[in-house]
Amino acid sequence: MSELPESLPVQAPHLNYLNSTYGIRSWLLTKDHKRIGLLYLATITIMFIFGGLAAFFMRLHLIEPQGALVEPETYNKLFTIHGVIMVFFFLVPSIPATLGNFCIPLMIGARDVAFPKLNLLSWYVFITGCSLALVAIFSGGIDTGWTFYTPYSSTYSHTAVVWMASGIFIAGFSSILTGLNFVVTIHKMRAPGLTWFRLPLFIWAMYATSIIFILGTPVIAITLFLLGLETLLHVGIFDPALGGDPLLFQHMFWFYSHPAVYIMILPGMGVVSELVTAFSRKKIFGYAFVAFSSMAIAVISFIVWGHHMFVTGQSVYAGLVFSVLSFLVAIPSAVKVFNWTATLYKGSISYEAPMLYALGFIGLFTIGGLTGLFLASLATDVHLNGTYFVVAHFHYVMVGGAVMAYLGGLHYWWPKITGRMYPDVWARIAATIIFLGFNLTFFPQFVLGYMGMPRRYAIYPAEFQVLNVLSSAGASILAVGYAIPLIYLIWSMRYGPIAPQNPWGAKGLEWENASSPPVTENFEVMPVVTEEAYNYQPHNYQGTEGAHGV
Amino acid sequence: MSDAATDHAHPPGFAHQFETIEQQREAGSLGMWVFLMTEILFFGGMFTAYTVYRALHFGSFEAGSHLLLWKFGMTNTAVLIVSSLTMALAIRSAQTGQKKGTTITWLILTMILGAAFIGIKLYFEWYNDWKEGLVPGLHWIASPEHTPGVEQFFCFYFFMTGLHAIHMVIGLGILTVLVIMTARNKFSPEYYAPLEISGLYWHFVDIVWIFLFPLLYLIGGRYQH
Amino acid sequence: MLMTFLGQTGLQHLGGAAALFPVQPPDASTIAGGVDQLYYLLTGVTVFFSVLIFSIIFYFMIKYRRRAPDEVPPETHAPLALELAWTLIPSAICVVIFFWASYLYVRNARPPAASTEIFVIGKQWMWHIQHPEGPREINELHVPVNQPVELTMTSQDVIHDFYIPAFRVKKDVLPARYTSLWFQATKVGTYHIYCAQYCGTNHSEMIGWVYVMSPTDYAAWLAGGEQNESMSASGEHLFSLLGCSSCHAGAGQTGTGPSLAGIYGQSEKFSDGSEHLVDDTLIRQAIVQPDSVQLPNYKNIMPTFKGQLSEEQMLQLIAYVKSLGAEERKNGQ
Amino acid sequence: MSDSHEHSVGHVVPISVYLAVFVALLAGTALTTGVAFIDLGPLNTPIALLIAFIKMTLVILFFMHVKYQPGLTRLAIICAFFWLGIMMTLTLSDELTRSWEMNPKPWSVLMPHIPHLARFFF
Repeated sequence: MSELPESLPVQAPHLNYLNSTYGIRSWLLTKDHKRIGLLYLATITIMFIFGGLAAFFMRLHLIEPQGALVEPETYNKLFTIHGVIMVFFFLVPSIPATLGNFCIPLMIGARDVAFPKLNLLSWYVFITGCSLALVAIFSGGIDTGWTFYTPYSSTYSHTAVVWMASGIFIAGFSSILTGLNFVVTIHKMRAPGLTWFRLPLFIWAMYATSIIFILGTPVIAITLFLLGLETLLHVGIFDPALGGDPLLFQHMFWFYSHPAVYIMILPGMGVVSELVTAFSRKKIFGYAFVAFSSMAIAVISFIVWGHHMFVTGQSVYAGLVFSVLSFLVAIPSAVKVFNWTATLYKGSISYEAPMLYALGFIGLFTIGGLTGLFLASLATDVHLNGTYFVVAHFHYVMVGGAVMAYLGGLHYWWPKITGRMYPDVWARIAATIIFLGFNLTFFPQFVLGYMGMPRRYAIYPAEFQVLNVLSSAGASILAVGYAIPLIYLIWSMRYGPIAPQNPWGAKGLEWENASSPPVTENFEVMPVVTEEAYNYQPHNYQGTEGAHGV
Repeated sequence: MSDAATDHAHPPGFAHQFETIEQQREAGSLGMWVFLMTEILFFGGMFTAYTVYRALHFGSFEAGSHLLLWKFGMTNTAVLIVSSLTMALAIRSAQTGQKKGTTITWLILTMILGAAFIGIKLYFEWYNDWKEGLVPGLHWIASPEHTPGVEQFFCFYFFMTGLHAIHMVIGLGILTVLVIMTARNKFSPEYYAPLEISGLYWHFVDIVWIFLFPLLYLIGGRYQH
Repeated sequence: MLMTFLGQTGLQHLGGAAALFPVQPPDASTIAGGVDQLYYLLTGVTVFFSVLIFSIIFYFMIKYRRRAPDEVPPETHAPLALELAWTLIPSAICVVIFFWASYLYVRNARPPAASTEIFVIGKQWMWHIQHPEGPREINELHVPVNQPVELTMTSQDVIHDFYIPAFRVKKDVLPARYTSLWFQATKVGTYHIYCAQYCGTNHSEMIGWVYVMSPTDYAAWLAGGEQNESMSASGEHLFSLLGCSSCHAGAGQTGTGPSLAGIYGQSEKFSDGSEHLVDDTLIRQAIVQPDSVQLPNYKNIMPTFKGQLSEEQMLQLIAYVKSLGAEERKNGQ
Repeated sequence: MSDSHEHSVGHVVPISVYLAVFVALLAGTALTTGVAFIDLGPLNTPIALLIAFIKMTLVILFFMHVKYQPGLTRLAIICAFFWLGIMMTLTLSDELTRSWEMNPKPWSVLMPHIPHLARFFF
């Protein structure tokens, strides 16, 4: 797969979802889940570039203790924009709305999602939210931090808080509709024979994610709604000067926003389960444990939010409760890491780019997850909360975890999505650069945090400069790493060699039963499933049933 | 709906992505229930904030509640319960294949009751509150009776009943569409899923009010007055 | 406990290089040592498991690399015992960490009875600090070494956070509420104060210094500089100036309002039947929103003082009410 | 799919059941209002909420046909209320315990609050 074509490729021969109809209308009015996935892909890529630029300028600014680039006011807007865009407009929809939309019906053997029109509507809702966010950014920006803590956001900040809050409010409904669609699709649209325990683990992960979408997102919606009303009407909901409680805002905010972290990482875990099995040609180690740990994470993620508030004046008793609950979530995460690692055992491992991303994910997520223990522990959290340690921790999870998995998944399914191969050599180089650049960017931040450097500081004491410069150097490497795939993936859409139906020799309905790219309603012949997922050892199949007590 | 027109082998209203009409019906029903889960948490966020402040400022919430007109609250509860019954009967009428006129009658009756609810709310309650300066943020007249705590209660009163009223208005819109669809013979005993899932929504809005009535109008009982 | 040992020895070896390239904040309070030990344990756990996972992955990557394109690897089974082991062992580690961390946290959450109370007001973007003896400072905090100090903190506007890394203490500073933190400095020196909760444009300039002084230096510092009356004395003046004393008479007398002598720290039953602890926040609430703090047998006639008092005056009144309590308790015994 | 039409029609609920539920709901409303005029001490709100809960159950089971539907629907409803319960309980676990003193014997701090808490939880 790694050789580049010498000659220009010929057009994809068969009629597929990409060439069945043409024109801008056929895309903007499409009800095809695959095209909608691509609409999302384009949208979130644009948002990623905005968020990435903000991050780049921040790191550039922090090269000097007194700030190298901008005024503190602008710096505050940069980190707010970076946070809001990356969290609500890139990471939350990243894997679910693009890869999830594209793959779920293909992987469960359905013609489409259950409600195709609703699916298209959710994209329109999403771009409406994106537009409002961009209006907020270009009409003076917003400087509250992505957490919108009151009373700063409601009373003291004179920036575009209401615009941004409405943007997130509206984008939230897109998440809800997507989650609703996925839950119904996974429940009701599976191919004959595809029982719950034959589902690919990506589907389990997306199901768990959808549950968080459905149960968490409405709460952030109502919270931001109340915040907007308080800002506009000056009534006392969260502002203590008017009789409100600012910590109630934090409770309601984190009730969604902590599970939102799992909206980002759970789909990544699902992708990695697919990649690790496909590139080691092994059945996943402990299928039931990996599947149930996704569900466990979805549930537990809702009862740990108070660990964001250990030093906020939250009751000591509540702190103890939230601390013990926070440790709970470490267990299913650990189970997943161990099972992925054990899947490699006696495998036949190849190192195409998606696998490099997957292995990078496992390593970085391990570090990200373990450093979470520092923040779940009450005594150490008191010291580390609000410092760069937290920044490093969640970037290890969200960038080292979610973004690595997103890129891995995008490379893995790219031949299926576009019908073209990308240059694997470049892809491997990019994956390596991203891994190295990422670690150089964020590892120094753990040390900075332990030394006490608070986050969201536009200027900082001189003793932190060495580590900050290291981090900024890493960020520039990371930026190069992200630019390379952007270039060759776009290049490959036109010039890449034609992809075979199953370039990786992977199992799964999307590889074995659908062409690359698939036809409009996915399958020429509707598939019937007769075996477990990841059945890479078919001759041994008889002996595997119930190996782990399913 | 255009998908259905292309495939005459299937009953009307059948969408191409499904295998059977039954699968489609189950998917529609599950979809609505999942949406109602979202709604429960959406209103739930508001109820949580309400519960916290009610617990912290109980006296003020009690005083604020006693400024509300419980008779209209009770009347509106009854109005919504009747409208739930008429909605259920409208669905039953389509389900058992009665004349479309019967279904439309029940639907329109439901709409009238829904509109009556909003009318009572708007004219006898909100308008009255406005005159008395009990609208926080827009028209609030502070007095020894109208303390900041009472103001906070009225914030929640307006947010919660307002959010509920928005849902009612959306429900009326849906009912209008249903009347038109019924008039155009879209429904039959085989296919009445839009009616059924809209009914779920309407009953849900009713349930929200069933809780709002005691929680807003009857805080601390009414026996002292 | 092996982890702690490994962690500590590891860090001590690093200590030599620390002068050139600091990786650790100064350790200058009684709390810091315990937090650091837990930190080393956690670092040990993190390093151990990360190295474990990385090594296994690298080993498998090399050992089980694909040797032929059509290779079909043998099947392996997931033994239940292994799954249980890597579920239960991390759980056990988590339980140990939880109890250790919570023990430290609960211990560090309670100031010793003998603490000196110092008041902190955060505002965009500076720290006002007032000592009970009278001296005020901005962005500087002078404290005696080896003596417990409790900070009672409030904010005039948004949420701030008072953070002294060298002491490993941090607490949000909220408007209309009083939070507290305490520490006992162990080393004379100068240490950073940061605001660790984002509070607006100049958040990163809301920083300052703690000066830990020997007791004699501290006494000299208190004696020098500007001389103000003590906070409770200021509070007492305000108490009569605002007319509070006309209703809230002294102990033993009956007034229009309840006597405040000895009320601080007590649990009071309100007229709606609920019971509340009289703490700083409740006194503040009684001043700005008196109708929400109604004691039985008293009429709801107290006017609100909302907007009429600065946060500093509020703290002085609270200090005065507290001092009434102290005298009452002394007299009682 | 014509042979499965019978199945796809769904359960037809007798009108008598609808009417019975309707009467029960109206009676519940009257009862809620009536009880508010009787001094039951701390029990007023719990009773009002209990009646509301029963009314909700009736609407869900009969008007919304959950009685005749697969367990999945019930699971969805229970999940939603369970999550709402999580949000309320854990938020209140902070809001209502903030002023409690730290005590070496947490139980002795908790005990006197229990009647007070019970009142606000319902």
